[in-house]
Amino acid sequence: MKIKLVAYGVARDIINQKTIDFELSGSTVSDLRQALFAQYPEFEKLNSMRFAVNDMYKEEDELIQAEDEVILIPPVSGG
Amino acid sequence: MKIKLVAYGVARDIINQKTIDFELSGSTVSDLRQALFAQYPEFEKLNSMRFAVNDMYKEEDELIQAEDEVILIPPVSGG
Amino acid sequence: MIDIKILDQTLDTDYCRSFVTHPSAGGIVVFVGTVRDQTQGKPVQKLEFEAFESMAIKEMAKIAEAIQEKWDAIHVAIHHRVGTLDISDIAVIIAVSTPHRKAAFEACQYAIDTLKETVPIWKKEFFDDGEVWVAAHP
Amino acid sequence: MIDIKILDQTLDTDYCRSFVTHPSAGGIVVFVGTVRDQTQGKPVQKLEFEAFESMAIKEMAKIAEAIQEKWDAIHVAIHHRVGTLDISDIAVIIAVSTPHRKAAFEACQYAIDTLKETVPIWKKEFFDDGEVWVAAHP
Repeated sequence: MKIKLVAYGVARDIINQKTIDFELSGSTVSDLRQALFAQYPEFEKLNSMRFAVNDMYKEEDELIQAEDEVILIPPVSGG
Repeated sequence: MKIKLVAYGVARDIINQKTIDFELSGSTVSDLRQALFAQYPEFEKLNSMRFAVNDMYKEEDELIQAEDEVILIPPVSGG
Repeated sequence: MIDIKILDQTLDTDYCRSFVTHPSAGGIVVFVGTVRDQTQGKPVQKLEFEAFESMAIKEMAKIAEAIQEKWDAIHVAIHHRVGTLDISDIAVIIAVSTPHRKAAFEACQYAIDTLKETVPIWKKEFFDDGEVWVAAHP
Repeated sequence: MIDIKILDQTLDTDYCRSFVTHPSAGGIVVFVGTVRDQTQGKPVQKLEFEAFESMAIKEMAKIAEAIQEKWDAIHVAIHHRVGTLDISDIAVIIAVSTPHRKAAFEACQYAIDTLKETVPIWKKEFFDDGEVWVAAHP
């Protein structure tokens, strides 16, 4: 399925744009992580990468829907 | 010897004035405490009573000089 | 009450202190995070903060609610700055009022520790010779 | 730097925050003590603070110096109000800046705990039916 990815911080630098359409063959956050890291190996070097949908963090085994906008959340550093 | 006592807070209420001249027969803070408490038994009811000379707390065994102005410091409650 | 803001202008310590003031409060603790002039000895020129705002607001509100739940906090204000900041500018303010002061210290410290772990805000440090997303890489 | 004041007018949180701000500070913690509206359920009308000023200033300075020594505090401001205060008025402000934020929380908490034990300032609470020197009697 095709999903939309929105990237912040260093994640935006890695994919070189703020939003991309991404072709995902699996259906979980874990599937997305593997596909994304395969396409952009730079993600492997980060301290962490989390994913959020509808303003909430998603765990590895949670499902992603075709209409979801998935936010790429690299290590946060507020405060 | 004659010393000057200066009282704050509830201590001032107990001796009913801000400063008094006090006749002290002994020479230590401990002697002063005993004489003062004997004359004003209300001091016994306080949570604590400390004494200061030259802006410093004095321990029980420290000496008091004839020219000293001794500050009566009842339980503090700042903050 | 809870006051959560992400602002692109100077943060106001006294506003936050005033917001959390309450007749039943025994203590107010305010944490103010400012921009440091160096990172591990390397001089910092300026910072940029970027937020995923809708989620950042919700994550900050979660922290405030957790504080009210766990420490009986009366009022909580959390303000975070975004955009370009100079050295000594205020990046974040967290103000907490509680019936007893010990709880205010604990709650405020919990809030800043948690904010730094969960709130989607990113800091980029600018050096003489380049720029770095803080905490991104080992 | 250390800024110690006993004032008979409104205390200024932002002044204290500004005083302790420093380019090397990783965290600023400000404690603000305000007048509560009740003591063990009994409504308080107002407060009066009285200080033995010369010694109170010195004891507050000792606290600030101890903080600089033990927690590497950069700047410390301790302001205490005297005179008549209404509910929610600020009685005390303690602001501390340190290189790392954890130390600022610990140092600020130490400062208010110690101030309440050692600084010769006395608080009288006024109730509907009388007045009491706080903490004087068991």
